[in-house]
Amino acid sequence: MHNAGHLIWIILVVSVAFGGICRIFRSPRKILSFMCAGVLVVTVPVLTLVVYTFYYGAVSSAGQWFYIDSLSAFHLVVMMLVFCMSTFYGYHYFDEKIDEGIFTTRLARRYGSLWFASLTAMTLVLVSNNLGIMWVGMETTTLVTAFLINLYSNKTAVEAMWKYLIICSVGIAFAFMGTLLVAASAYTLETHVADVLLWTKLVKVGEVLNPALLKTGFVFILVGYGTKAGLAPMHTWLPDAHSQAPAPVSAIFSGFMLNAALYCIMRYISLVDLVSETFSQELLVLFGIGTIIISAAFILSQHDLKRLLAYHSVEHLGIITLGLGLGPAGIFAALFHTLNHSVCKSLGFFCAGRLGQIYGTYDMRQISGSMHLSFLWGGGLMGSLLALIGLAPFALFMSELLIVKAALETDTIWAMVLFLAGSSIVFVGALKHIIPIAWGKPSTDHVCLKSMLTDKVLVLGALALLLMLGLWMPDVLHEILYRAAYIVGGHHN
Amino acid sequence: MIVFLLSVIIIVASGFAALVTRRSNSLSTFLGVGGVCAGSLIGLIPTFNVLIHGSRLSLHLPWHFAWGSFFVEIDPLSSFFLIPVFGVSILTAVYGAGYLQHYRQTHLLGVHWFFFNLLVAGMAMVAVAGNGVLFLISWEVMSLAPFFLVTFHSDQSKVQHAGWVYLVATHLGAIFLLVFFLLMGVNSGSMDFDHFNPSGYHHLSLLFLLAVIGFGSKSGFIPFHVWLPEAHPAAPSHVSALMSGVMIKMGIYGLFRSLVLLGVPSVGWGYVFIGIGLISGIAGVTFALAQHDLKRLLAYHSVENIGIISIGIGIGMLGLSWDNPVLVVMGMGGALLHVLNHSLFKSLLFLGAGSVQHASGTLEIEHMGGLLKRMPITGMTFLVGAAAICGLPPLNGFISEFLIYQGSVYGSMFLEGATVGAMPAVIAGLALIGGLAAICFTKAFGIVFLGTARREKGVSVRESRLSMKIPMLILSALCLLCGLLGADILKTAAPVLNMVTMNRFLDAIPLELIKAANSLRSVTWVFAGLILILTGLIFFRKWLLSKRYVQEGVTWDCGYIRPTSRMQYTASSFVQPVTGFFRNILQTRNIVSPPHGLFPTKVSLTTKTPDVFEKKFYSPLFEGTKRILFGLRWIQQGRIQLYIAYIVITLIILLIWKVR
Amino acid sequence: MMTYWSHQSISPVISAIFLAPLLFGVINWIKAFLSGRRGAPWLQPYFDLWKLMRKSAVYSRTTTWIFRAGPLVGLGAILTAAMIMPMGNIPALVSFPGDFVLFAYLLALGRFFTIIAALDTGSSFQGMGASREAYFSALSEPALLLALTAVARRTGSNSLSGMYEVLSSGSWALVSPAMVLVFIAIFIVFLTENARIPVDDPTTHLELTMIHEVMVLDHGGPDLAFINYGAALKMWILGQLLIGIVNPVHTGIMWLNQTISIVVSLSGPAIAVGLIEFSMARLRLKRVPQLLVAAGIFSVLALIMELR
Amino acid sequence: MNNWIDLLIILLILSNFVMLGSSRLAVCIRTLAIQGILLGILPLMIDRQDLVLHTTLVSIGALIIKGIVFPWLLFKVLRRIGIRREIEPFVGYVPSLFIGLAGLIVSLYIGSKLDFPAPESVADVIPLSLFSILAGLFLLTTRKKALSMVMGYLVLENGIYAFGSVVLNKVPVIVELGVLLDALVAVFIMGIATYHINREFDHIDVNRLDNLKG
Repeated sequence: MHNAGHLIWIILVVSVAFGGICRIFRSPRKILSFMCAGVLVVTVPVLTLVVYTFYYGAVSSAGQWFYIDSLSAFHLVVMMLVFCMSTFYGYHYFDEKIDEGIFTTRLARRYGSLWFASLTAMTLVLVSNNLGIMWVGMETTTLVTAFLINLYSNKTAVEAMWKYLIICSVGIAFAFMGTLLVAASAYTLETHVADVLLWTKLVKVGEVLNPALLKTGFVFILVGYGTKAGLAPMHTWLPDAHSQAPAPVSAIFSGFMLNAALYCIMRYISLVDLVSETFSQELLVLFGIGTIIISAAFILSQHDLKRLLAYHSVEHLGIITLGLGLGPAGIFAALFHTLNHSVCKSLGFFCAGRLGQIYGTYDMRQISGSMHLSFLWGGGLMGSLLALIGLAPFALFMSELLIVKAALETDTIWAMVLFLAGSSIVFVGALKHIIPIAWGKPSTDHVCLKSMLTDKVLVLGALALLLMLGLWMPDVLHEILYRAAYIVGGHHN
Repeated sequence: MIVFLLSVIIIVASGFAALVTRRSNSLSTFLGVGGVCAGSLIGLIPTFNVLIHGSRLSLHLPWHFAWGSFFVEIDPLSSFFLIPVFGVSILTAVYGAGYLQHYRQTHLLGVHWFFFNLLVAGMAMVAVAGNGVLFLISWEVMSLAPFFLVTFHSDQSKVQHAGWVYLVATHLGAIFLLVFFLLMGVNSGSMDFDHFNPSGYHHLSLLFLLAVIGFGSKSGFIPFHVWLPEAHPAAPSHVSALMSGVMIKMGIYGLFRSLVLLGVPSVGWGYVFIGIGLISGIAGVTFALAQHDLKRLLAYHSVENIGIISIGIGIGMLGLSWDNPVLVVMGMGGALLHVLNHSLFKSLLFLGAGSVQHASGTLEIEHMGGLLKRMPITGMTFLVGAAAICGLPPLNGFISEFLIYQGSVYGSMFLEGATVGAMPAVIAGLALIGGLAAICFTKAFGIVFLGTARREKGVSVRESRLSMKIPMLILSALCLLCGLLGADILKTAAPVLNMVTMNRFLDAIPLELIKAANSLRSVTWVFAGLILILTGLIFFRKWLLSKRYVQEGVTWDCGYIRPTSRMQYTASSFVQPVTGFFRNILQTRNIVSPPHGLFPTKVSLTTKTPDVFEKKFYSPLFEGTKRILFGLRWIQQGRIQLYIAYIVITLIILLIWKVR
Repeated sequence: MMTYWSHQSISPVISAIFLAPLLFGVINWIKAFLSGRRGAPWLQPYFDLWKLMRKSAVYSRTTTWIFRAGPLVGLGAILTAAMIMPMGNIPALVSFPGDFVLFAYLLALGRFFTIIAALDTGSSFQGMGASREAYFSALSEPALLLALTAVARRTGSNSLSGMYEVLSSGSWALVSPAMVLVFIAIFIVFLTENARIPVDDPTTHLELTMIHEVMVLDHGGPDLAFINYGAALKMWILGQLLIGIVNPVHTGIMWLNQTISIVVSLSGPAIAVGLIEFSMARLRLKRVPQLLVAAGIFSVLALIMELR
Repeated sequence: MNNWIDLLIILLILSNFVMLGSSRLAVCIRTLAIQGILLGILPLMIDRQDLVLHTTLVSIGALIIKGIVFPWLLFKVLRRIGIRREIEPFVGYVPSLFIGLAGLIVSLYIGSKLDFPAPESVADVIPLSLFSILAGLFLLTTRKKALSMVMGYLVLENGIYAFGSVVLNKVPVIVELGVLLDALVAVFIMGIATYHINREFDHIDVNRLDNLKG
């Protein structure tokens, strides 16, 4: 167990180091290749850890400051999946920009180091047992990724970056306030100062925590991390940032960074549930529903493809949040949905990114006939969007079904009705957008690049994964989700 | 059961094979169609096995998602619906192979066949799914696949719109089903149908309502029918045939299934069905009358026929709740037979429409005319379909309507109390529907196939190829056959009826079935007499004319000197008296450019009859929602200060509300 | 409730087949008599049919086999319908529960083919007639079926033979306001289906105002004979529907029953039609639907009274 | 000692008022510097028996970062951009002061209501921190210049820091330092972002950054 804990250090150090190594290469192509290799290398210890956790239980290290249980292991898997996909996607994504000389070595270096830095930061969030360090990791992701948005400095990108930076910083500041309040709630606890913010400690002594302070803290946490997770009405930065960032970056934003923020909230859910059974549920359901409805409104009226996808992220984060508020079954569903959404949304951004390059715009009114132009990317976008709006047999349908079921089981009928109404509106709206994008006469004479093998593998693989998860859940996944859900909401039982 | 699953696997696998080989259209077509045919033929084996022996085949496999198992079961009810699924699929696939020849230069047919096979497999799985989750997934596959089939001509914005309407309607319907199954599953602790226990449900009527809306939107109950008139004209004809002939019946299957799952219905439910049925039937046929797009017309007729089926179910349900096996046999039996019959003649009609469209390049009835001379087979089979759908003897349409009539006549005769009023209403409704349908199909057949071509294009029309003719011929033969064998077919429905009545009339149902079958047998005798008489008359006239000189001339023109083909009666004018009668419902818009001056050169009249429900209900609803939601857009103006204010306000509200 | 066959059941069919044209002759004779003329001989329709049968045929080039099939199916359907139509208390050749539905649909079959045969000519006049015919019959069908349902309720039998058996054996005891309404409704249907005044005028010469006649303008020779014979037959069997309600004859002696029935079948409709055609003019086309809806309302009223 | 704490608190409150009422960016930055130094001292003043090393470390870190590095960074940005004043905020300076006053009263009220597990001596820090948070948020929502927003953020951060100092003994030093470091990086990046805005738009009026909406 002790040895396994070292792996955490290895992951963190290696990915930081890779970020540094990116700076020594002399051509963008090399850097991109290195990134692919690097991410794969990082995957090895991560997966080892996850497997270890699965078979031998939670792993901790550094005096319990690092800790990996099923919940974090699950998120680590999702994270690595999204990162691997995005990195490999990035390998060809920049082809055109490299040829045009826009994606220079300097930019590539910056891109590479920030990429690994954000990987590190997110890993830090997931592996820390100390709620303070978790916060530090979360804030770091904000800061690191800010420059990824603004990779090619231009007006809108700067604007997006600024909004992202300020809004998320404010949110994260609240989250810190919340962290402090939670720490304060443990004032009766006679522990060593180093242990006071340890989640494992707090979870064990739930009864002695001061309820009022803990609840106040949770509200701060929810609003704070919720800002980062894109819950309405704190989601305002999200469409801007997603639409301006390069596609691989949007993919990790949507595919994982939002989930990381929610992961933080999950940790606090298990704390606050110790003092009040329903306190978190009510708030989460409320936020979930609100988020779904508001995002639905924007999806309906959206004209920008990437913003559309961004609002879909908002919606799905809302769905996950809703699930988190619906008891153990809901949490299970929410976690499952996390995985599905991450894969699906990354795929969506991949395809949108390439289509954007092909058409030279993200304005959906000017994109049509993408299926004719590129069966891979057009079809991939269609597939991912159809999956996103919840069509069976894709996995997102299954997880949404689980959420509805959870709502029925907990008798949260009003939430279920609103959820279904909201998702129907999203369905109607999004479908209206998808159809003309996919079909019709191509609106550009841009010659489509030949799709590379990695691209094909990515798109088809992601779709196949979504399809598989929609029809069959491997026992391993079921077990891991179950355990993770138990960690978040097991106290209800 | 394994055989059945094998057939589904064959169908799906051949679909994938078609997708993979999409670069070669002939190969992928061969694989796709071959797979459907082979798979369906194999699938028919267990189907008939179950239906004949009244047994059940089932299979449980462990499955995580299902809160239960991967549970598939062919019981009599499923097998009854599987027959059209497989049977019509084979015919439409063969037809499709010929139909799509035309597009092999421009389209990737492999993709089409992939989704076609998926649709067939999806329908088969829906019919056997014994688990709520499996049912929902199959249902969604079955609903999603046609979306890609409907949008075969995806470059046309009209088709895109049709695809959108279709998918939205079907998905919104599916949401109700989702809640329906989950609610039952949550109440009974398992999603397997055999664990469902109606006595434990709290909201039976709510469940019933969910089922009606969910399945009704697939079947095309008014007012959930709006997708039908959009999707069918857009789709290739074999797809319309399969959708209209079989897929919408899966909604009916679902209704039957939910009856089984929900237990003994309350009286009100029966009335709901009868009410919906009457409205759908009458409004459906009325709207059909006003259409002059051939397939749109047929689509509305699907609505009408679904209405008839629903009336039958309603009568049966009343019988169930009143413990009256006669009504059950007549109503449910009639409904079941009509399912089968409608799947035959409606696919036949759609295939015919497809041939017509193929040949003349249009679906606009007003532009056609005289096609019978150029397309004798298509014309004849279409006539058979038209007569069958009007319920004319000696074809199958009459048999099922006859049973439903009988049920309602029985009800009107022997039942007491104020509630009986529904029965005469059914009789009147059915009679009216029959009369209007006759108008509609004399119009459709008469204007399209008879007279002379109204446009020059009509002159060059050619009969369609063999692979298209054969399915139509088979279907029309089946229409006649089912008309003559009504009694026997009804008898095979005995296990199905026992199932939907939850075995409550185990003794009475066979008895009543025999009675009903006997009167059907008498009908058959009359049919035989009719056929005999007709044959006799044919020979009689032949004999009369054999010694005479038979001349050909022009049509008597009532003294007018230069009649042209443009002067023929048009479809719109043919139905004008009736559409005038129903003008308040139809709200037909006339676009007239009246004659001017002494020698008017150009005069025109165009009529448009959009769907009232769409125009008056759905569009305003969607627009209203959109407007309200667009109102929310102001929250995102781009002002970062405002954004921060949102965060702060949220926080403060939460603190005040939650913490204080 | 089995189908039953009996030797005496032949008589309604036989009499229908042979006597139907006579009905036309009687009507024409009565009309002429009422207007103070001397009518054609009663057997004139038979002479006409004979003449037509021996003629050769002229077919329009526009037409197809549908045009030729029209008269055949029209006649065939009505001949078949005659098989299930009883004559008073003499049951029909075939009878079974719900046979009146089949009866109505057999009429519809004949009409369907007549209409498409008319459309086959491509003539706008025939199209117009077809349109009207289709429209009016769609409205008359509910009235007919509802009226018969009321009778079924009244008599407790749901086959035509059964109904009329009860009606005639129950004599006038069963006559009630409801039955009067039924009678009126069926009478209107009778007039409509047979294209008589006030719905249609069989003797008009203006194509624009015709309904039934204009549809068969292009038929000649044996085809026209079939049509005319079919029309006569139709009038006969629809007449039976009416007669059955008001004919209470139940002597118990079979040949007497038959004779009286035949006499009444011939004279009843003929007198009624003759009187109406003598005293009324054709309704304006726009009024016809109102008449038919009124028939429907009568049936509904009858049913309501029966269901009470 | 209590008097010292009270003095600090009063000074800090006053500094917030200066932030609210001043239009000159340079003045604001200087005030921030002073605020940072005061906050750096604050933990030391709080009477604690243990953890001297811990407290000292954090105090020194805060002092350096908040009192010296931040102002230096901000001045650097200010010089690069070459503007001096915040022009016409959404809420004028005098009303800002009144609102600040109202905020102060609210903070005091909430602070008195809060049942907070802190020593009597530092109870007043909580209203102060709340007031700082409110002031920071007020600045963030009403000021138009990017730099002013950064400063608003810093005031907010300071407020939270002040709050943290009360529960400081509960938070491990590495966390505290990590937090400080993050704040540092945040300001650094915000500074760069401000610079980018200036370069792309030729101004730093963030209220004119509204291309992305809907």
